[in-house]
Formats: sequence, structure tokens, C-alpha cells
Amino acid sequence: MDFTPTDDRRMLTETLDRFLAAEYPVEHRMKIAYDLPCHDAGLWAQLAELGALGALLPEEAGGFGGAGFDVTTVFEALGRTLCPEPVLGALMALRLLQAAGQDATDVLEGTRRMALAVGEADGSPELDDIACTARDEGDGWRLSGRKSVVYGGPAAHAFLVAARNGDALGLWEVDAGAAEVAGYAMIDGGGAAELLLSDTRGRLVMADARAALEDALDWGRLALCAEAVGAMDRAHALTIDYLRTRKQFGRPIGAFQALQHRAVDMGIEIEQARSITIHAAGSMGTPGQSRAVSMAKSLIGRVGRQISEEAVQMHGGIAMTWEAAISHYAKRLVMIDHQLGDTDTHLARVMAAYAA
Amino acid sequence: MDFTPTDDRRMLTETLDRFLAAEYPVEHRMKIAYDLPCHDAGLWAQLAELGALGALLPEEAGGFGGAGFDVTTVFEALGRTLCPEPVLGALMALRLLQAAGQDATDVLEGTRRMALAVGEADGSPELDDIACTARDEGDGWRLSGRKSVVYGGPAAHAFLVAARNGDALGLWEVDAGAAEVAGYAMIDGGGAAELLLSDTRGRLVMADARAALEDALDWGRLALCAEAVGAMDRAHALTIDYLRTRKQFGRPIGAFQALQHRAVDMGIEIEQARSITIHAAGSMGTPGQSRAVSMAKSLIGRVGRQISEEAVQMHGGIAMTWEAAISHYAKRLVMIDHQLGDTDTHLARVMAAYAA
Amino acid sequence: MDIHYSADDLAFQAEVKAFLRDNLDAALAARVAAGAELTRAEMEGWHATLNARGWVAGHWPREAGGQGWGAVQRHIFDEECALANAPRIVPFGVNMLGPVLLAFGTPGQQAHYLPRILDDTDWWCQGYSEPGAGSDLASLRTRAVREGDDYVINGQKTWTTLGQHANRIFCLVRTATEGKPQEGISFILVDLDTPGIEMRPIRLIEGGYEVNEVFFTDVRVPVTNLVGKENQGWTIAKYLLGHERTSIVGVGFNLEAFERVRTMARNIRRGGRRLIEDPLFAARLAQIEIDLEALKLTNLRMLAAAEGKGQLGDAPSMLKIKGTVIRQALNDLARRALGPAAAPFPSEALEGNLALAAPEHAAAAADYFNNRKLSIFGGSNEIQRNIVAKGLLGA
Amino acid sequence: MDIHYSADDLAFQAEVKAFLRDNLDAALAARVAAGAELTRAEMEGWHATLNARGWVAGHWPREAGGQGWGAVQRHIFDEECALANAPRIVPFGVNMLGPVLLAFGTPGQQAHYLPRILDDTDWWCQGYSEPGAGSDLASLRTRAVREGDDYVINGQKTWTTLGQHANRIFCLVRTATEGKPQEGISFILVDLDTPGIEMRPIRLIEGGYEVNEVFFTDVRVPVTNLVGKENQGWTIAKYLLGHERTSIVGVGFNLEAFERVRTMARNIRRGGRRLIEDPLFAARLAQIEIDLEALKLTNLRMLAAAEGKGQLGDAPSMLKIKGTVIRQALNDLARRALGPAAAPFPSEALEGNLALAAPEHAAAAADYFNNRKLSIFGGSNEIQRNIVAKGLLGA
Repeated sequence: MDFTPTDDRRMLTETLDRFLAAEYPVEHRMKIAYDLPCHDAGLWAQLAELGALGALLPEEAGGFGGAGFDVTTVFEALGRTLCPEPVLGALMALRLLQAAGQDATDVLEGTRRMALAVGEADGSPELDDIACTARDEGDGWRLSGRKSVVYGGPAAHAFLVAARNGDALGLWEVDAGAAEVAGYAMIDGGGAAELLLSDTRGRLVMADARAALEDALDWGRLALCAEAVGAMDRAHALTIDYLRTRKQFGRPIGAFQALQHRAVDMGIEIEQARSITIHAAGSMGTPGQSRAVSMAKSLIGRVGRQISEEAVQMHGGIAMTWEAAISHYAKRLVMIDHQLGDTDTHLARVMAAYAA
Repeated sequence: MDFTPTDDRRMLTETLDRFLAAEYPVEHRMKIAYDLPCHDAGLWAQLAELGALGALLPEEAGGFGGAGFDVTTVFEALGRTLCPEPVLGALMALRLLQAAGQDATDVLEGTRRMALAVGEADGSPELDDIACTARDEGDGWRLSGRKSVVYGGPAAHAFLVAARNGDALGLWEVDAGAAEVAGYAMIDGGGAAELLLSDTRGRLVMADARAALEDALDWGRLALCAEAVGAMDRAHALTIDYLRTRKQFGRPIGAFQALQHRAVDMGIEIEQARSITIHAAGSMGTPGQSRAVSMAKSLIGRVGRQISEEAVQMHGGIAMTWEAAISHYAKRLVMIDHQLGDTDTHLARVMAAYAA
Repeated sequence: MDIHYSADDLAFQAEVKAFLRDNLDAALAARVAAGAELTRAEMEGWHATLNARGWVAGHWPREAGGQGWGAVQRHIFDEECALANAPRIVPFGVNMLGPVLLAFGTPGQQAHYLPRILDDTDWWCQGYSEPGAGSDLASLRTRAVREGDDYVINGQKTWTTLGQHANRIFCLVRTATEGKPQEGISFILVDLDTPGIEMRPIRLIEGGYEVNEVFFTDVRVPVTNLVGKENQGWTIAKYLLGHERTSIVGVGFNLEAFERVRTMARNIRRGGRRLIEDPLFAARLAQIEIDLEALKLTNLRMLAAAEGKGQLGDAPSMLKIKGTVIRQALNDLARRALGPAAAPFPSEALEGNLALAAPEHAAAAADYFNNRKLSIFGGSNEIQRNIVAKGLLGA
Repeated sequence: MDIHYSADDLAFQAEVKAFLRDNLDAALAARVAAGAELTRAEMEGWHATLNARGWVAGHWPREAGGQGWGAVQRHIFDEECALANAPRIVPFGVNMLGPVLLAFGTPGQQAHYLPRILDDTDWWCQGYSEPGAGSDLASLRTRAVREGDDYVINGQKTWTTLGQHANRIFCLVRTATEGKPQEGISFILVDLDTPGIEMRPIRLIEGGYEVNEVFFTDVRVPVTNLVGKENQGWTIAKYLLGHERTSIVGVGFNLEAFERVRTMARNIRRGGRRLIEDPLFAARLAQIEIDLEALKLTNLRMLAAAEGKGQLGDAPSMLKIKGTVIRQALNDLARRALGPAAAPFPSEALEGNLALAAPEHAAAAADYFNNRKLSIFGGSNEIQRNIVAKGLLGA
């Protein structure tokens, strides 16, 4: 039992924190986050160079990390600075390429960006509800259907698309140029896209991808939990700072006990969020992975909202403005619960085990 | 729209409050509440004389009240002093006798005490789950089965027993002497009993009693809500008083803002509890009765626990002692949720309408 | 005890319903339902429609151009308008300045300004808050210095809602620096055309524009624009905030928000069933419905108390807290209901076939973030708790 | 990063499990599980069983008769004991006075008292709280006045747990009235046989008897019974409270309570289905399970930090708050699970065929009420929040 980071991960944290603080300050972040393709190609190359992508895969797949704690190291750093770059899509795509035994060098080097197209318009998080179809036409595969809210879609060169081929759930690669891609910014920054497939050419990656998809989604959820923990830490620090400096009725508002106690409760819940994320990270690759990830994602959804709302309330009016950094942390912390299954979805998964 | 009580009800409130304060002080209450039959026959006669029973039925049934607000008037007063007398059982029995068109004079006059035996050992609040049976033997009916947690059972002269006769759910009267009655005190005071029927003689009261039973249970739930509101008011007043007088770190603990805000939140929820109880009382006898009662019972269960826990926490250690009145209010407020369907049961009833 | 409206009240309710049915444009109501930013013309049009009926300020006395509605009638009107998704009446003239002038204004001020509010000649906005003095009005620093027959105003106001459409602003300004901080405040009317005033938009958390900063540099205002006496502003401010607090509750808006979420949950399918059949979602919704049913009754108790038919202590503060908490919980549920589809920014980013949600639901996430303001403005919920605690504990 | 126990820790865990399997009587464990009040003989018997194995105070150093367990080993031992429903070790000697004597006692005090704790010759109880000075220890008023070689003690202590079984009490007493209130406090050992001491039972909310009031009237205690220096009591008290706070968390007890509720919900049928299939109940349970999983990890982080393998600020206070909230939530669920059957008082009111619940669940309501104490004693959760706030905000 040891909760100190390895030297490698501590160095990666320091490197990413320094880089993002310097190259992705809030003004730059705001420019990138809401303007398509919600992506800065130059910074992406540097992120790749610093190891933010390589850390996501193990050595045998071309990376230098690949454990749960490597992924959380990267995403906590991204969360601290609200970095809107499409690393989530890259992570899930990389995990699937690895599972398929395919070379991912160009993705790891940052020269090719990929996104995972799995969810559809009804917002269901269940793979069973996928309706997109793939058909073997002899000269290749054709895909039809619509993929919705594809994270990182506007910046992707290619998509990994989950589709149905009869009873099988497979995975195909579709070039961005071959499909209709309607990109948009998200309310909390960063890009997503609708992907419209209509007899669109695709290259078969895995014929039976169900297990690999669930696994990739688990990695994505773990990443979101870590990103939330990073964002919570900053939101809490901003709030504490505000409580210490902002004066009302002649004294710092942090002198008011009701706010003190709420700030403490925020801190307690953030430690719980950190703990459950560590638990999930340590459970990746074990039989308990899926349950641990659902526990984490459920807690993070609940606590993320609490931290967001409490941080805003304690900041008061200023938090209602675009100009204040806290407003953007608040949005991200709430909207993370809309990604890859919300707090109730994952609570229901935890509950499902009871009936057995 | 008028939320002032009528003169009659205001007088009843004053009469009962004065009587209970004088004749049922806390020391006497503690003696009665935990010693079988958990009932003081002399005081019961006086309660009847003062109108606490007559108010529960309309004039045509021999009473002088019978509206929702009459019932809440009586039970709020009982709640304020934690009176453990078996008025709840009397109310439900009286409503059923009225529905059956039977004379209830002796019950109203306090000379005969009756209790309703409906729930069974699995604790289900659903009439469909009743397993007790009644059989016509030619020379009269015989009942078999077990009725569980019969409120007011130890003091009852007779029971109204809900039982199954083939497909029908009927109601029979069983003399206390004819059945095996195992009485006990409840953790929050007052008596209940297990009623063991084994070919026990009963007199048919209603052959099809389903609707009348649901109605009587609704009246019982309304009464519990009002009792809770009365108890909450006292628990809040005790807490405010404690906050004003108890000193720690050199000042009254009510000077600490964190406790102030929580005391305010208690007050807000109590007003909500009062409002939903008024809503239910005003809906009795209308098509909205059952839904309004479920809304009230669900909110009361949730808020009753909150008031109980907060009152205890703000009192600190002293609230953990039998000697402190607040501990008994705390128990009653929590245990009301165990009677006639808890907060989740009634929430589920409210939800059931959505699916339609 | 009677929890129902009187026959007169029911007749009035029917009259309001009929009026709304006949006069409220369906397309406009749909835009209101969708949380769209209304155009100036839309807001003015609705104001004119109401004014033609004499209902734009029905709670004003008849001699001032109102209907003399009591608390119950006013509530019925507001609730029906909210349920019908009528545009919200811009409140600064009708609900804030109007009552202040009626209580504190000179006959001349009343005669001049009140009709201009009714016929929309004047669009008022408010200059209350300042940067660094949110809920703590006593600490405000905008100065008004008497020079001959003028005050000269310097300072800055913020959170001035819809100021971009206004031609006038009412302000709290500091006219004395001695004594207790709240004793040196005055209430003054300012023409926004006066030289030295600059209005700058504030972009809000969800990206919208509804509030402004207002800068005053040597702005000269005639002393006749003072309302009440010099240094009486604190009394007027408290009077006005009492009015505002009550109206923030907006039980009608809560009812409308509840119906909207229920409709969403009935229409949205997730994982092979309707969202309303998800027990966890339905339980959240049912709990809010119960709280809202109680709030409705608490509100009626407050209204009845105002007419001498009941009692309820500290009602406005308690209703403000609970009403905003419920509204925010409903906004939270609406946002959740959309799942991943809540993401696009702005909500119109995807239209037509590409849209991820029905137009009236597309802004659910934006509404959720915007309405975090409800527990902050009009005296934050913490301030309301302090007020109630003072009554409870003498603290 | 490694969230798992080391091989050594796992071996130790297996050793503890085996010991419990071989030495803990099933009937006794069932009584513990049922929340029964244990007899003095039962508590002493288990103490002796542990002492025979050298594990009654495993966290003491070897030279004092312990095993020198680190934080992780101690946690493993406590957790396994809790999961197995072993009687809780009476903590006043082993976990409170022992560490205090080891840190502040003279060699003579250590040599005399520590072995008597281990072999159960002395049953200690605590004299910390006073009526009117719950969480505010600095305001305590029990006086100890020096007279020759004695202190003469007058005053009153309360919340003295299991004092009815004890032969000795350690007390905080006031030995000076000048200076800051906390500077005049001393820590002293008192033989309960000393003339002038009276112990009176306090009946608790749920009807049980586990705590007492202790009255001191001219009680003479030799000055050699002082631990540490005169007026050093505040330092000792804080040291002791830090130990107590950590042990209140009792993650193991939470895990045991969770398993018990899950079992109840699987066995209880309500309305034609198992309670565990009720989505509202299951959702409450799952949310607590998740919180508890996180707490388990938070606790491990604290233990690792104690051994230099991680960091966690303000851990004891945070764990105390969250741990007690979770435990109380589990007690709440257990009580709910019983429905109407939770009513009988005392829980043994109905036995055999008449019993409404399995014996191990019958006291669910009583446990719920009794455990409201968890957020009050050992420094209330509000006091813990004040402590953490001070660190966060310098407040």
C-alpha cells in the first residue's frame, strides 16, 4: 500500500502543470474552447511531445504508461486547467486500437487525431441500444446511421464507429472526410460532433468489439473522474481564496461560520472523490474494474455538482459571469456528469449487483 | 381561501393544550407511555369529555366535527405533548364504523376502546398482501391469522380486523377477550399489539371493506402528519430555546452562524410540513384525497427525520438522555415514519401516477 | 379553514385565463417556454397588450392606473401568466419603482412617472448593487455630492438587468459618510441620457447577455429627482427589497418548470423506456412535486395572511429560500433529462434535423447555469437565513 | 501507487482471521451483532482471550507488552474484529490512558499501570466531559486544590462510559484559574474507591445504560497520581482526543453495518418482493456503499500517510465527520428496513414466535437512536468542522 506517486508520474504532473499554466492560460483556453474545431494543433503536438498521449498506453502498445494511475495523472492535470483539447476521444480510440492490435504510432505522436463514435441520439449509455449498421458490400464495408455527441469530433481525422452487423457489435474506422460531420462547441467548452453516416465507407477494425468497447468506455470514465478531481481541487482553491479575500459587512466572508462549514464539507467530499478515483484507477484490469468505475463515476457526478453549486454560491454574483474563472470550472464539473453515463446510470449499475 | 381556524377549532385547541399540559406533563407521560396498557383510563374519559373523540366524526355519525381540519386540530395537540393515548386506533375504527353505518356512541364517549388490525407480519402497507382469513361457519364467523403492530392494541376492548373471505376483503369485529393479544410498548412510547387469531369468533362488520379501509388508513395518515407537525413545533421551540440559553466558548451557541442557518432551515421545513398537512386536510373527501395524503405522509417522513436529527445534534449530548424531553420528541418524529407507510412507500404512490 | 379560492377569485382566474388564451401569441409563448432571449419589441408588445387591458400594473391602486388587486388576485394573475408562458413583465418600473413612488414619491413625481411606466414611455433599470457590495448594501460607495440644485454622481453600479433597453435608472447613492453606513444613503432617479454615464454589458456564465455595469462620471442630476428625503434611501431600499424578494419566489414559474420537466420525462426515451419510468428519475421528480405542492400552499398562506386570513412569520424570506431551491432543483432535473444532448453551445448550435432536443428543451443546461443566480440575487439565501435567524434567535 | 496491502500485511490479515475463527464464540458474536448490552464477564473474557495472544494492545510498543503494530496493522486488526463481530475492546485503558502514559507518564507510572491494563486488573473510565462543557473542554470546572501531598477534588463529570464496571478513572481537573482557561488544566488518575466519589447512571435515549455521572466531593488524591506536569492537561487532552477521533471512524464497523443492512434487505420481503429489489431502497444503499468504498480508501490513505507513504491533510477530522455520517446513514437504513416491525421497546419485548424481526436486527431502531451520539461525542462534527476550517481559512 503506497499512495505516493512514482517519480515518473510526479515528473509528468509537474511537466504538464507547468506547460498548461504557461501555454494554456485562461484567455487562450476561452478562445480555443468555444471556436471550432476547439483544438490548438500546435499545442496538441507539444502535449504529445510532453507525454500526455504516450502515458495513456503501455509500452507493448507503443506508449510508456497505460496503467490507471497514468491516465489519472494526465487527466487531473487537464482538469486543473480546464484544458478543452480532445484527449478523451484520443484515449478511448487508443485503447480500442490497442485491443485490436493495431499500430497507433501516429495517434500517439499527435499527428493523427481520432475520436470514438459510440452514443446515439437517444443518449442511451447502453451498447445494446446502438442502431447504426454496417454492411459488407464485397468491395468493403458501408455504415449507416447517426452518432451523437462524439467528443473531440470536430478535430478528428478519423472516427472509430461502433455499429451493428447482424447480431454482432463491431468497430469500424471511418475517415472524417468520408462522413458528414457537424461539429459544435459544448456549453462547458471543447468540441463535439454529430456524425451522419449514409452508406459511408468504413474499414473493419474489430468484428466483435463489445468487450473492448466497454473497456474503452471504462477508461474514458476513469479519465473523466480524474479530470473532475483536478477541476474540483481548483474550484475549491478558488473558493477558499475568495473566502479569505472578499469582504462583506466589514470582514472576510470566510469569517462567517456557515460558509466555513460548507467549505469544509466541500473539502471532505473532494477527498472522497479523490479516493474513489484512486480506487477505480487501482482496479483497472482487474475483475472489479467495471464496478469500481461505476462507483467512481456515480460519486463524481453527485459530488461534482455539489462542488460546482457550492463554489458558485459562495462566490456570489461574480461567479455568474463569463469573466470569472470559477464559472467555467462550475460548468465543467456539472457537465462531466452528462458524459459516458450520469450519476444515476452508474448508481443503477451498482444496484444491479444486489438483485443477484 | 382562509387559513384562520374556526372559533370552535381554536377553542378545542386551547382546551386540549391546557388539559394535556396540566394532566399529561412529561413525568406522567413517561409513566403511561412505556407501561402496558400504555393508557390512562381516567384521562381517556376526560379526553373524550373535552371532545377529542367527538371531533373525529361528523354530526350525522354522532360526533361534532369530522372534517380534515378537525382531525388535525386534535392530533396537533396530541403531538405537541407527545400524548401516547390510543387515539389513532380510535380514529380509524370510528371511520370504519361510520362507513359501516354502525353506532359508535360508546367509542365516542370513551367507554369502549377499539383498534384497527390491518397490517401483518411482513410489514407491507398494501391491502393486497393481507393473508388473514375469515370463514362463515353457519353459527358465525371464524378468523385465523396474525395481525401485527396493532396501534392501541393493549388498551382495546375490541378490534376491527381486516381479513380475506375468498376474493373479498371484509371487516370483522373481534373481542379482545376472544383473541390472543400480545401487547408491548413502542420505542417512542404508546402501545401496540400482536393479535393472534386461530378460529377466533368475529362479527361481520362489512363484507367488502376495501374502499372503507383505504379511506380509514388515509385518515390515520392525516392524523399522523398533524401529530408530527405538533411535535415538530415543540422540537423546534425546544431547540431555539436551547440555542438561546446554552453557552459554549463564552457565548450562546445560537450566536454561531452555522447553527443559526440550520435552525432556520428547520423552520422552513416545518412550515412546508404544516402546509402539506393543511393541503391533505383540505383534500379529504375529494377525489384528490389519496394522492394528497401520500404527498403529506412522504414529506412528513422525510422532514420529521431531519427535524429530529437536527434537534438532537444541536442539543448535543443532553439530547442523548432519556431525561431530556427532546429525546422523546426525536424518537416520535422518526418513528411516525414507520406507521401506515413510510416516506418511500408514499413517494412511490406519487410516482405511480407518472407512468399513467 | 378553506384552502380553496373564493368564488370571486375563481371568476377572476377564469377571466385571466380567457384573456391569455385570446391575446398571447402561441409562437411568442413557445419562445418564452424555450428560454429564448426576447427582443425588445416582443417585450414592449406584451406590455402594450396588458396595458390596453389595464393589467400591466394591476396591483397599483385604481387612481394610479392599476386595478387595486389584493395579494390573492395578483398571485392568480402572475401564476396564470407563468403557466401560459407569457413574457415576464419587466419589473423595474411596474413592480419596483412604482410601489416606491406610491409610498415615498411626491405627488408631482407620481403624476409624472407613473403614467410613463404604464404606457412604456420609460423603461427603468436599477442601480442597486456595486462591485464589492453584493448583499451588503450598506457598504455602497457611489457618491452623490450636492452642488447647487444638482447632485453630482460618481461611482459604479453593476448587475443592471436589461439596462441595454432602459432610458432611466433608479439608484442608491451615498449622500453622507458620517454616522452608520446605512444612514447616508439616498434614492435617486437618473436619466440615462445624462452625460457621464456609460453602460457596459456583462457576459453571463451560460454566454447570455442580460445584465450590465453602469459607470457614473460627474453625472449631474437635479435634486428634484430625489425620492423621499435625503439619506432616507435605506428605508426605501428595504421596502423595495421586500417586494422583490416576494416576487422572486414565482410559484407560477416553478409550476411551469415542473410541468416542463414532467413533459420532457414523458417524451424522452432512454435505454428502451421512457425516462419517467426510470424510478430514480421519477423519485427525484416526485419529491420536488411534493415540495412544490407544499410551497404552493405556503405561498397561499402568506397571501391570506396579507389579507388578514392567516398567519405566517418571516414568510418572504422563507419562501424566497425554498422557492429558489425548488426552481433550481427543477432546472437540475431538466438538464439531467437531456443526458449527453445537453451539451451544445449555444443551444441553437444544432437546428432542424440535427437538433438534439426539442426546441423548448434545448436550453436546459443554459437555464440551469443561469438560474444559479436565483439563490444569489435579491439578497442571497444566506442573507435571508440571517434575517430569519435574527427573528428566531435575536441573533 | 498501490492500493493493496503488502504481502506482509496480507499474511497478518490471514493470521487475524484465523485467530478470530478459532477463538471467537459464535453465540457471543451473535450477541454483538444484535447490539446487545454485553455482560461484564463477556467483555472481560474477550479481553483475556486477546491478552493471551498478546493482542489486547497490539499497537503498544513491545517493551510495554504490545506488538508494536503500525497504523496499517492496527487497522487490519480492528477491521477484522469488527467484521467478525468481536466484542469491542473497552478502549479507556488500552487506547486512551495507555498511549497517554507511554507519552507523558513517569517510568514508575508506566511500570505500575500498563501491565494492570493488559491483564484487566484495572478497568479505567474517563472523566473528561462536564455538564455545561461538552465540546468546550477549556471551560471545565472540576477543581483540584493542592493540600500537602494531595489534591482535593470537587466537581462533577459526565458521559463516563461503562463507569459502572470501572475501578479507576482518569480525569481532567482545573488546577489553576489564572491565565487562559486551557492553561490551568491537569490530568490525574483517581481510584474510584476513594471516599467522596459517587457514580450515578444516565439512562439513554433508547432506554439503555452505558454512561454515568460522577460526583466528586472532597476527594483526596495523592499528587503522585498526576500525569505529566501540573497544568499540562490541555496538551495531554488534545493528544488523547486525536487518538479517540481516529478510532471513532471505525471503518470496520461501517463495513459490518453495511453487510448487515444488505443482508436484511435481501431477507425481508415487503409487498411481494424482496426489499433489495425496491429501487428506492437499493439506491439509498448503493449510494452509501459508494461513499463507504471511498471512505475505506480515504482511511487507507491516512494510514499510509502515517507511515510516510502518502499525504492527507486534516485527515482525522474529515474521517470522523464522514465516517459518522455514513454509519448513521446505515443505521437509518436498517431501521427503515424493518418498517412497522421496528416498533417494540425494548427489542426483546417480543421473542420467539412472536418476534417481529430476526434477533440480530431487532434492535435496529434502538441502534439508530443510540448512534446519534457518534456525531456528537469525541468532539462534535461541528467542532471538527471548526478545526478543519481553521486550517483552510486561518479562521
